[in-house]
This record gives sequence, C-alpha cells and structure tokens, in this order.
Amino acid sequence: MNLEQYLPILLFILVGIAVGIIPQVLGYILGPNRPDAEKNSPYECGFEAFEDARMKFDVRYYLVAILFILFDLEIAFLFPWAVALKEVGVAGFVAVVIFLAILVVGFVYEWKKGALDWE
Amino acid sequence: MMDTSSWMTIYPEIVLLVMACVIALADLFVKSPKRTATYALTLLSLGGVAWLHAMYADAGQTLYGFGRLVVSDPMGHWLKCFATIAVMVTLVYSRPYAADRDMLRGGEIFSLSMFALLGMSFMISGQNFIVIYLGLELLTLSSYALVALRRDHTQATEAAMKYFVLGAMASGFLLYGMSMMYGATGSLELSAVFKAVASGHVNHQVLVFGLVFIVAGLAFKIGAVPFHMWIPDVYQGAPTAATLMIGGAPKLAAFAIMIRLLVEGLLPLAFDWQQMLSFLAIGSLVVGNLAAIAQTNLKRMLAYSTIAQMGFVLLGFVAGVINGQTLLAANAYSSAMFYIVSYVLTTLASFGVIMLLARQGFESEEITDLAGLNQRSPLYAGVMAICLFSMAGIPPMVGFYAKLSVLQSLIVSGQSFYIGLAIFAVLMSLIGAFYYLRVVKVMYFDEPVTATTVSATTDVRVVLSVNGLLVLVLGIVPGALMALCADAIARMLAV
Amino acid sequence: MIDALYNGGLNLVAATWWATLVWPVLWILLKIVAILAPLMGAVAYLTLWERKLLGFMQVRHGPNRVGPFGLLQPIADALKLLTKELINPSAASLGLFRLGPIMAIMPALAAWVAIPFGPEVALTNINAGLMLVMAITSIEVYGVIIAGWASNSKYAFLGALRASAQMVSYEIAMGFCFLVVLMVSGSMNLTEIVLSQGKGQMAHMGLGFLSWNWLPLLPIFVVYLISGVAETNRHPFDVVEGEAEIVAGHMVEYSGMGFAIFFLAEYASMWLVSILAVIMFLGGWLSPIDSALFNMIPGWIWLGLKTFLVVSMFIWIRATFPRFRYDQIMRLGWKIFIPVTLVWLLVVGAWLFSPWNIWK
Amino acid sequence: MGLLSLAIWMPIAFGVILLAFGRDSQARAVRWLALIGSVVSFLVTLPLYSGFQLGTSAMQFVEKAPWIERFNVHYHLGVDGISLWLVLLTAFINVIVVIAGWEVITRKVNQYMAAFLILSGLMIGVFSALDGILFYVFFEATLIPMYLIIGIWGGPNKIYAAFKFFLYTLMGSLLTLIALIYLYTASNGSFDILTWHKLQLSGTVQTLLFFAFFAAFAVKVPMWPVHTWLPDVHVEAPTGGSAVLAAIMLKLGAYGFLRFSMPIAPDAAREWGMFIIVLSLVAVVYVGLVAMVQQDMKKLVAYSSVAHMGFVTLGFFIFNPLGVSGGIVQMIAHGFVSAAMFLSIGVLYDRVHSREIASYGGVVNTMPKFAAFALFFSMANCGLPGTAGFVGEWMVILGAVKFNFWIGALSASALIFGAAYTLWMFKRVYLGPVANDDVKALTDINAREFLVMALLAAAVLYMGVYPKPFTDVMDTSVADLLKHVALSKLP
Amino acid sequence: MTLTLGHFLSLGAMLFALAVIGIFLNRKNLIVLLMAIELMLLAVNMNFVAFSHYLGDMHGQVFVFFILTVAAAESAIGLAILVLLFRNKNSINVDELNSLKG
Repeated sequence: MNLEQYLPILLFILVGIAVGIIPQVLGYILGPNRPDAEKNSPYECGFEAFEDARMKFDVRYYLVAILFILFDLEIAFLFPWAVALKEVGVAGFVAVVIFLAILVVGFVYEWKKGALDWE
Repeated sequence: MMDTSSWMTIYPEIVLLVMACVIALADLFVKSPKRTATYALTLLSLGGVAWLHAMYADAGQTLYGFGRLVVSDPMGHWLKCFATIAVMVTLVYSRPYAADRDMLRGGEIFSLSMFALLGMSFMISGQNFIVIYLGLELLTLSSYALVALRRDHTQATEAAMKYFVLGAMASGFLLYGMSMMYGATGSLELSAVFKAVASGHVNHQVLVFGLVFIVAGLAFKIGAVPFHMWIPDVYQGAPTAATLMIGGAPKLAAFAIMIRLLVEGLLPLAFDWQQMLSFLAIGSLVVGNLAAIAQTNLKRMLAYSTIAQMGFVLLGFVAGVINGQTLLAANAYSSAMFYIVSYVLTTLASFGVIMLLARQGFESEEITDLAGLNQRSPLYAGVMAICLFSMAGIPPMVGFYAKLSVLQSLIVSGQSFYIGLAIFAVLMSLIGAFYYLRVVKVMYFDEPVTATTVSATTDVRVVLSVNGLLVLVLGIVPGALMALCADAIARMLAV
Repeated sequence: MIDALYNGGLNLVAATWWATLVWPVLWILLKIVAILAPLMGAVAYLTLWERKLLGFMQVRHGPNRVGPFGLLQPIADALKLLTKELINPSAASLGLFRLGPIMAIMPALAAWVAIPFGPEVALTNINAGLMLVMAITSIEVYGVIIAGWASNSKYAFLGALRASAQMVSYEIAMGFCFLVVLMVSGSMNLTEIVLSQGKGQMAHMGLGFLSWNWLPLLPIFVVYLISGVAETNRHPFDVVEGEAEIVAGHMVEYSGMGFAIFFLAEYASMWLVSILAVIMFLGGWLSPIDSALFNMIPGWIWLGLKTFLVVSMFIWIRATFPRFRYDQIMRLGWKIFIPVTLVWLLVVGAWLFSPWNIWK
Repeated sequence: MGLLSLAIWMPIAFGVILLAFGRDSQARAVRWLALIGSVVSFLVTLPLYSGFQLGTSAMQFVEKAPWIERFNVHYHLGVDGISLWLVLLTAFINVIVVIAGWEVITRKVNQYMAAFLILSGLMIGVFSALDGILFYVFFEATLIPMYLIIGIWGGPNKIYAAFKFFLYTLMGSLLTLIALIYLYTASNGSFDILTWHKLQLSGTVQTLLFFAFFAAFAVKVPMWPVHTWLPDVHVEAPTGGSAVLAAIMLKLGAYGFLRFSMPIAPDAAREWGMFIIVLSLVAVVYVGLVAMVQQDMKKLVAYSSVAHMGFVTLGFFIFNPLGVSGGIVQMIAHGFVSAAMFLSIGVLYDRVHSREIASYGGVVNTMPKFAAFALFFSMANCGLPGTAGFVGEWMVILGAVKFNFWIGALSASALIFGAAYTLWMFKRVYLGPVANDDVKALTDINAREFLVMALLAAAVLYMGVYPKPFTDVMDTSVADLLKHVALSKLP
Repeated sequence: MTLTLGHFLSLGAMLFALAVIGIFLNRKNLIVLLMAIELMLLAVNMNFVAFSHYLGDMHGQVFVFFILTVAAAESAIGLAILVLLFRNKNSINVDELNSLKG
C-alpha cells in the first residue's frame, strides 16, 4: 500500500483545522472583550428568547436526511462500477440498470407519497 | 453471468420482486381505505409465486445460479412455498385488524410483507454469506418497519425499537462470525467454506471462535435462550399483524439459514455446534416453558412458548452427526424441518384467532379476554384449542408428530446424552402442556365477559377454518408432509 | 529547481530523523502553503471581484475607497473583522460553537489536496481523487449543523437545518454528475480525468475544447454548475442567509473572526467547485485549441483562466436571478436534477456501449 | 373399511357431525342423534364378538395400511381375546352414558354428546391399536375430550380436577413415548407392537422400558401411590364423565400392562412383579380402608375403584392364567359396576345436589325402585356371588392363593373391606328413616333412568351368573401371553 | 513496526467488544445504542477488509460494500423508529423503554 500519497491529505486536514483555529485565537487576542448579558443573549429580533432553541422541527428535514443517506450510498456503490464500466461490460451495465430501476421504484414511491413536497 | 439458467434459479423471486414493486407503486393510486385492490393483487401474486415454488420443488432439481451465489433445490423451494403461503395467510388475517387500527393508510403492509418475503427467499436460497446476509437484512428491515407501522401506538414503537436494537446486534454477531469464517477459510461461499473446514488445514480454534458468533447470531434470530429477551417484548408490543408476520413465515427462513450455514457450510464442525445448540435448546426449553406459566398476556405467553418450541427445533439439529458419521443427518434435520413447518402452521391459526378477536374494538391480548370463547364462537374456540393442543404436543394434532420426530431423531442416535435430552424435553413439554391447557380452560370453562358474538369476513373465516382443520388433518395423516421434508433434506444433503 | 530546493532542504541537517521524517513533512507543509497562500489571496480578492462585478452589472463602481480601485478593501475587511469582539452567546454550547467554523473551513481547504494544477502538479495524485474530494467536501455540512445547533438560537437552528438539507439534496445530484464523468473517463484520478478529455476525434482535429466533457455531457455540466451554486449556498439559493427570513442563518450568532471563517469557507468552496467544474468538464489545464499560440501559454494559466470564468459566472448568476423559495429549491434538487441525471446516466451508459461511443 | 375401523370412526363421525351442526336450540334432535350414533356404534361392535374365533391367540379383524411411511408407522388394528370385551364394553358404556346424560345436560348438549362419542371411538382405538404410535395417539387423544368433559360440565372445583387429570396422565404417557421411540430404534425401525413382543432386549433396557411404561399405565390404572388424582377427578367430573372414567379409562392403563409391559419386557416384569404385587395389595387393603372413612359418596366409589383396580394388577402380576383372566374379567365387571355406581350417585346428585353421605338417609322410603337397583349394584361392588364383581375377584384370589397363600389371604381380606364400606354407605344413604326434607321430596327414577339401571343390572347379573362367554374368549390369549412372558427375552 | 493481520483483528475485536458493551451498559440514550450498532458493523468491516487484504481475495471487500449499504438502511430505519418513539414517549431514554414487562 502506498501510504505516502496519503500523508499530504492528513497534513492538509491538519492545516485546514489550524486555519480554522488560528484566526479565532487571533481574534480573541486582538479584539476587545466586553461581554454583557444583552450582547450575549441569543438573537431573536430584539426580543428575549422565549424558550430553548432546540425545538422540534419539521419532520421533512429528517426525511431528507434519510433519503440522502440512502441515495448517497447508492452513489458510493456506483462509483467503483463507473470506474470499471469498461471492464464489466454490458452485463455490468445491465446489472446497474436493474439496480437503478429498483432505486427508481423507491424514488417514484416517495415522490408520490409526497416525501419530496415542501409546499 | 448472463446465462439464462442462472436467472431461472431465481425466477420466482424475480416475479416476487417485480410484483412487490408494482404493488408498492400501484397502491399509491388506490383510494379505498380497505385497500381491496392492493390486497387482491398481493394475494394473487403471492399465490402465483407459491405455485411457482411448488412447481420448482416438484421438479426436484438442484441448480446453482450466479456462480453459486444462490441455489434452487427442493428444500429451498418447499420452504419458500410454505413461507409464501404463510405470508398470504398472515395478510388475510391481518387486513381487518390493520384496517381497524389505521395501519392501512398506505398499502405498506402489503409491500413490506412482500419485501420481507423476498428477504426470506434469499435467506433460504443463499449459498454465499453475502446473499444470506442480504436476505436476512431485507427481512429484518422490513420487519422493523412492520412492527412500527402503528405509528401512534407507544407500545408498538417501543417494541420496534427493542426489536431493532437487538436484531441489529444479532446481525452484528452473525457478521462477525462470518468474517471470522471468511478469514479462516478464505471464502464466502458455503461449499468452499465446507471444503476448507473439512480439509482440516484450518486452525480449529479460529473456526470455533467464529462459530460461536454465528451460532449466537442465529440463536438471536430464532430467539433461543439466552438470546431470547427480545421475543416476549416484541411479540407483545407489536401490532398482532406484525407479530404474526415476524413470528410466522420468518421462522422457516431462520430454519433455512441454520441449515445453510451450519449444515451446508460448517457440517465438519458439527461436533462443536451440536454441543452449543444442545445447551441453547436446554435453556430455551427451561426458560420458555417456565416463564410462559407466569404470563397473563396471551401474546407474551405465546412468545415464551415460541422460545420453548424453538428449543425443540434446535434439538432437531443436535443429533445429526454422531461420532463423525452423518448417517442420521437426514433424519435429524428433516425432523427439525417438519417441526418448524408444523409450528408455523399452528402459529398462523392461533394468532389469526387473536387478531380476529382483537377486532372487536379492543386488543384481545389478555388470556382472560378469551373467557368463554366457546360460548361466543365454538368454531374459533375450536380452532384455537386445536392449535394449543398441537403446540402442547397432544395427538392427534400435527404438533405431536413434530415432537415425535424430533424425539425420535434424538433417541435413534443411541447416545445416552441425547436420550437424556429427549427425556428432559418431554418433561419440559409437560410443563408446557400446563399453560396451553390454561388457555383452553379459559376458553371452555370460564364464563364469557361479553356476550358479543364473533364475526369475521368470509375470507378470514374460510382461511382460519381451513388452517385450524389442517392442523388436525395433518395430525391424522402426517405422512405426506413428513415424507416431503425427508425427501427435501435428503436431496439437500446428497449434493 | 524544485528538486534542488528539496535536496537543499534535505541536506540542511545531517541526521536521519531529519531526512526521513521531519523534512518530508516540512516539504509537504511548504507545498501546502504554496497552494494555500494563493488560494487565500484568491478568496480575499474574490470578495472584491464579486462586489466590483456586481457593481459593473448594476452600473455602479463598487468598492473604490481603500487603495486604488478599492484594491486594499479585502485587507481592510480582514483587519476590521480581526479586531472585532468574539461574542460567545450565553445560551450556546461553547466548544461546539467554536468547532463550527473549523469544520466549515477545514474541508473547503483540505479538498485542494487532490486538485491537479498541471499534468504533474498535484499535492497528491491518488487514484481515488474524486472520491476523496467528494468525501472531504461532504464534511462541510457538519460545520453548518454544528454551528446552527451550538448557537442555540432559533434563527441559527432553522438556518442550519435549511442549509444542510439543501446541501445534502444537491450533493446527490452532484454525486450523479461525478458518476457520469467517471463513466466516460474510467478513472477517479483527477489528473486522468483531465487527460481523458484531451483525446478523441475533435482533439485530433485540434479543436480540443469540443472534446471536453462539457459538450457531450452538457446536461450534466449544467446540473453540476447549478448544484455547485446550491451546494455553496450561493445566490440564488441562499435562502439560508436570506436577510428577510432568517437573517444570516447558521452564522447569525457569529461575530468577528468566527464569521470571517465562514465567509472564507464559502468563497474557498466557490473556488473549489469552480476548479472541479473546470477539471471535470472544461479540460483542466488543457488549451482549448491546438495552436502554437495557445500551446505557449502554460497549463496553470489556462486552468486559472477557466476557473476564473466559472467563478465569475457564479457572480453573474447572483446578479441575474432573484432568490428562489425554499420549496422551489428542494423541488429543483429532488424532482428535476435527480431524474435528469439518472436518465442521462443511463443514456451515457448506453452510449458507451453503442457503436457511436466517442470515449474509446 | 373393516369392522374395527367402523367401531372407531363411527362414533367419532357422529361426534364431528354433532359438533358441526348441533345447536342448543335443537337439543332434542341433538340428543336423539347422539343416541342413534352411540347405538349404531355399539351395534357395529357386536359382529366382533359373533365373528370372533375362539381357540386362537392371533389378532383378529386385522386391518393394516401404511400410515406414516417415513417412520414405518401403520394403521394397524386388531383384537384378540384380551381386548375384544373391552371394545364391546366401551361401546356399551357409551350408550349408557348418552342416555344418562339425556336431561341432565342442558347447555352445550351437542358438545357434551360429541365429546363422549369421540371419546368412545378413541378408546376403542386404544384397545384395538397394534401399532405403537397409533396406540399412543389414541391413548393421548382421549385426554382432550375427557379434559373438556370434566372442565365444562364438572362440579365446583372442576378446573383443578381437569388440570390434575390431564397433567398427571400426560406426565406418565410422555415417558412412554420415549420408550416407544426407543423400541422403534431397537427394532430397527418398526412400531409394530407384535414385532416388539418378539424383540430381544437386555435386562437394563427391559427394566427401563418397564418403568417407562409403568409411568403411564400405573397412573392411568391408577395404582397406589399415584392414584391421588382419581378421587379428585371423580368428585368433580359430571356423572357421565365419572362413569366413563371409571368404567373404561382406567382400563386403558391395565390394558397397557398386558399389551406392553408384560410381553415386551417379560424379564423385567417377572423381576419387578413382586413390586407391583405389593403396590396392588396396598391399594386393595389400604385404599379399601381409606374408602371406609369417606364422607363423599363419589370419593368412596373412587377409592373403591382404586381398590378394585388393585385386584386387576394383582391378578396380572401373579402370572398364572387364573390371575390374569381374573384381572381381565374384573376389568370388565368393574366397568359395569363402577359405571352403575357412579350413575346411581348421579341419580341422587341430580335431585339433591349433594354427594355427602350425611345429606341422605332413608332414600328407600321415597325411591324404592331406585334403592333396589342401588342395593344390587352395591352388592356387586362388594363382590357378592351371582354378580359380576364376584367372578373376577374370586378368580384373582384363587390365582393369588396358588401363587402365595398369604398374598391370597391378604387380598381376600379386601372382600371384607369392600363389603364393609359399600354396605355401610348403602345403609347410611338408603336405609333408616327419612333423614331430611330433601330426601322427603325425592321422586323415584323415571323411565330413562330405569332403562339405564336395568341395562347395567342385566349386564352385571348376566356376567355374574354366566361368565363363560367372557372367559372363553380370553383363555387362549391369556395362556399364550403367559407362555410368552415366561420365556426370557434376554439376548 | 509493521502492521500485521493480528493488529487489525485485535482492533476489530476491540471495536466489536466496545460496541457490545455499549449496547448492554448504556442506559441513557438510544442514539448511543444506534451508534454502538454502527460501530459493531464497522468492526466487522475492519475484519473483512483486513482478511480480504491478507488473503488477496476481493470478495471480502465486496461484502464490506454491502454491509455499508445495509448499515445505512438500518440506521435510517432505526432513526425513523427513534423519531416515532420520541413522539410517543417524549423521551429517548433507554430506561424508559419499560411499558412491556411481564
């Protein structure tokens, strides 16, 4: 396994994190620090916050999340196939067509069920 | 891969899949709250699938498809045929129940059942860890959804959660075992695993380590002690329709994967898994029977009784290989198969009655709710009584022959340990008889609480009567079914 | 020259730990800086360019007070933000609150690791390059959600939900776009994806730009571009920070550098999406026409030029279209883009196996 | 379809028809149909006797068809001298019970009648089955109708009794099932009882088998000390149930000894014969004493049944023709007599709703006809010469004396106990002045009850006066059985 | 130090054990249960990939793909049930899953 190619990725991620941290630290050092209750209260158009903001939310967001997980995995599944498409040939293509057909059934189902409606 | 013979091995499954998709989509256009069109279409397609399976099974061929991913053999097709019929029957019983409980808002109960059946089919015909696992997951995922189908019902969702967590954990165990087997034998394919294990070149300890996990996973799935804790909660909490859907047909599939994994894949390790299974069986018999006595909830009681019954099924597996000889294997495994088939038949009818009674506006789940059923409806009381006697193993119900054949497989081994097991099992089934009798007592000896008569739609009445009658008739002439099981297992072993 | 630098550094300290461990790491860090520094500059000046371009389109000047033509404006902005107070809202979960910006900027930067700037110029040339880019950019949504949740403010929370739902929705369409590109190029390696576009009949005729993926995969290209806009929560898909609805969305509670980092992340993402568009559809560093004049211009210039054009298009779109309603956004993503890409995926698949296959 | 099949399935078919179509609103029709069914079923069994060939111990009216091929189980029926009279007795008692329940049962008549008809068919099946599994199926299946009979139409404590009955007997028979399967294995895959008779078995195996069978049959008989279920069940069971239970179901156990324990494990039977004899003697003597102190008429008769069945097992295990024949005769005689005793109590119970001896006194004054019958049956119960009870007991005692004088003497003493408790009960219930208003209000038996009593009385008298038809039938079979038992089967 | 099969297997076993412990000991939060289940599957994946690599056999990795997909479907359903449960009980506390007893 050629792990050397992956070292830069790790380093880049670390650098990315550093780029996220350092400015905040700098901002903390350079900026003033005069907190007061009003300033620190959650923004709610000038009103006092009524309740905890972590409230129940529309289940459709949740639905989108689930659908995303499923679709994203289908895509992850298809990635290797797409790369190897020339090797697996027509048979592989047919197999994926079947796979996608089933996927489409699910898609049509959720469409008709209104899972994709936001009105 | 594109050769037609491969496709032919899963032809009934293809039909099932296509119809499941069609029904899922077609249902979107059904407006009727009772979903009559969906219902009819589902039964029609399932009937067709069952017929196909029967045709295949009758042809008696053993064919492999897709480079030994799947197999089409008589045992598999018979089991699939029975499972299909069991799902049909379940749906017949379930529809009025579901309609009363807002579970027919969409036709999901139909499409989910069909997908569950598809999962069972692949569990049954899988010849590769991947296929077996995928079938299992398709079944369990559909089952989770079925249990949670009653969205506004606290107990049902709680049961679904428990089922989900423990079911997922069971899959995890099974997978872990499979990964060990894969690592030890270098293949995911059952026949290759078999060869590798039989060659004796593989480290025995690694194999046993993997085997422990596989057996634990299987024990979870069929609900053997000490992996049984989900069964009572789920049986009780789930809507009865879903209870039947997970307590009926899937048992056939669970049997099949035990056969596929333990027998077709790991028979050379029989000495080890027979030991494990016998202890699981002892535990199941003890816990199932003793705990069932204390129950007041009928579904929960039947859940514990299931545990006990599964103990018996496991006993059918333990005496297959004696001193490394497989002479008795066909005998033993066919007894387990007969047991499971007759158990499913009985379970269907008993839950059918529960569902029928539950339609009267409340959940008829407590044993006392059956009080005086004989006066309210002698027919359904009779069906229920037949089922209970069958589960207790009283002749002339089919359950007796199931127990008989399992006991026979134990005793014929001639090993004193197995004979001891048989005696133990018999004593346990005596305890079992007690709580089954208690229900009969409530139905026949107690005065009814309500005077309402029990009404049922024609389809339910006919199917339920036939189902109950079948438990009795198969008890009077069990020969054909026994021969069928024996033949199927013998062909499976011969390959 | 680069090799000389490398060797020079290698011999700086005569010790094995230096040669085998520290220096290679340092060397990579240098390379990272070599990518990041221009990128940061580009990001900074993109903000200026955006305002300028918008100004031109709206027949006004845009920033022009700080420095000549307002050229020092970004630096002034940066300094201002740097000296602003970092407010920690009383109701927020502080740790997560500070983690939010980090999770937002990290993927926007780290994804550049796999971007090839020329035939041999990439920090890491791994085979699963596209996969890596997709994986890393997917993390971005965590930044949004963490920020929104940790703020413990309704606007932030709702904004984060909307933003994340939108991002994941369009990620699917984008994923399908990637798939189609993969199918025709047969590799996940970004370098090879670029190189594969330089082949084919049109390229032989010297009209390279006609053999780039944008033409045969035009619907996919369009979908990708629009998804890219939505993915970065840019106009006209920026309901997240729609002032009139939920103010600045998940960023509402951030001040000073916290806010600046989100801002940086957004513009870095824009560059990233643009350069990916160029690599996948517009031939990367390849010159459009096989003529001596064009070939003289180095590849990285072409790449930069194309990317700049795409980025400018983002701004152009912003200037042109009114903001979408949220339900319209979701409908576009799920009900139009996914079916379109699915169909095109099948079309391309069939095309590949037909006699008219142009990607042999 | 052979005669035996007919005898088995005819009542069952009638029972199923009753179950399917009977309604309480048409109770009359149901009763008549049940009567027709039982009479027809009884008539069907008569040719068995007329066509029975004396002088052979071979099975007659044999029917054999494959049933469960996988286990080599056959639908194999046949009767010999031992079982013939039991078949007839069953069918006869069935008629009696149907008539006895005529007006007594008012709710779910069809189920009541059907239960008895089916039960009768199943019991005939037990007596005529020649296949181990077939035997076991019939043997166990009898539990279901009896359980329901006790539980639905029984007395106040019926549920306890029903459970006790079911679980006690099931426990025993399940061990038998193991033994049957073991025999199947040992005989290389045969469930044929006659094959098993010829099987060579080692001493240990024989002992184990013997006790496995003992578990089922001793409980069923019931032998002391596993008899405790019987009084409880008898007390709670409806009259008809008690009658069938005492008259026939107990015989299933005794019959099992003859058909299974003794011929299959003869060495063990001989080895443990003394053990059984001792248990039997305890039953005869001790249980006889227990009977004497009972306050409840049904309990008293129940204990007397235990004592009488003690005679039966005693007769079997002294291994001489007189004893075994006597045991069988005693079984049949007891079938008539105990049925009659329970039905007599039923007659009283239907009127006064009390089984306490103390509730009665001077019944003879208000029910003279009935008292006459009761006296006759009481005398039969204590084995007075001229009644059926005498023949069997006397044969057994004679056999016992031949075997061992003291055993004979001890068993003979039981005659005295029998006379004591039966007649004492008779005295307290029937004789003397009218005890209370209940007794005063009694009306004598009606025509139906008279018919029942008369039929039984005739049978008892006939058997007591002319037992030859009974003993003739069984002589050869018993002799052969004893010859068989005398041979060692040790390999 | 080179990584051997044993290292990967040990890691897999540890993760698996961690997941099992997580499932059995956790009494507070159902989300943690779901994560433990996910962890369990990942431990299995670790095993499969390690074996697959050392055996030089691709099938193990194919299996991993399937497991990943199934795990996604499983967590989707698990979360859906969780939402239902929360709606019905207003709690996702494991200890409060107690309406089924007997």
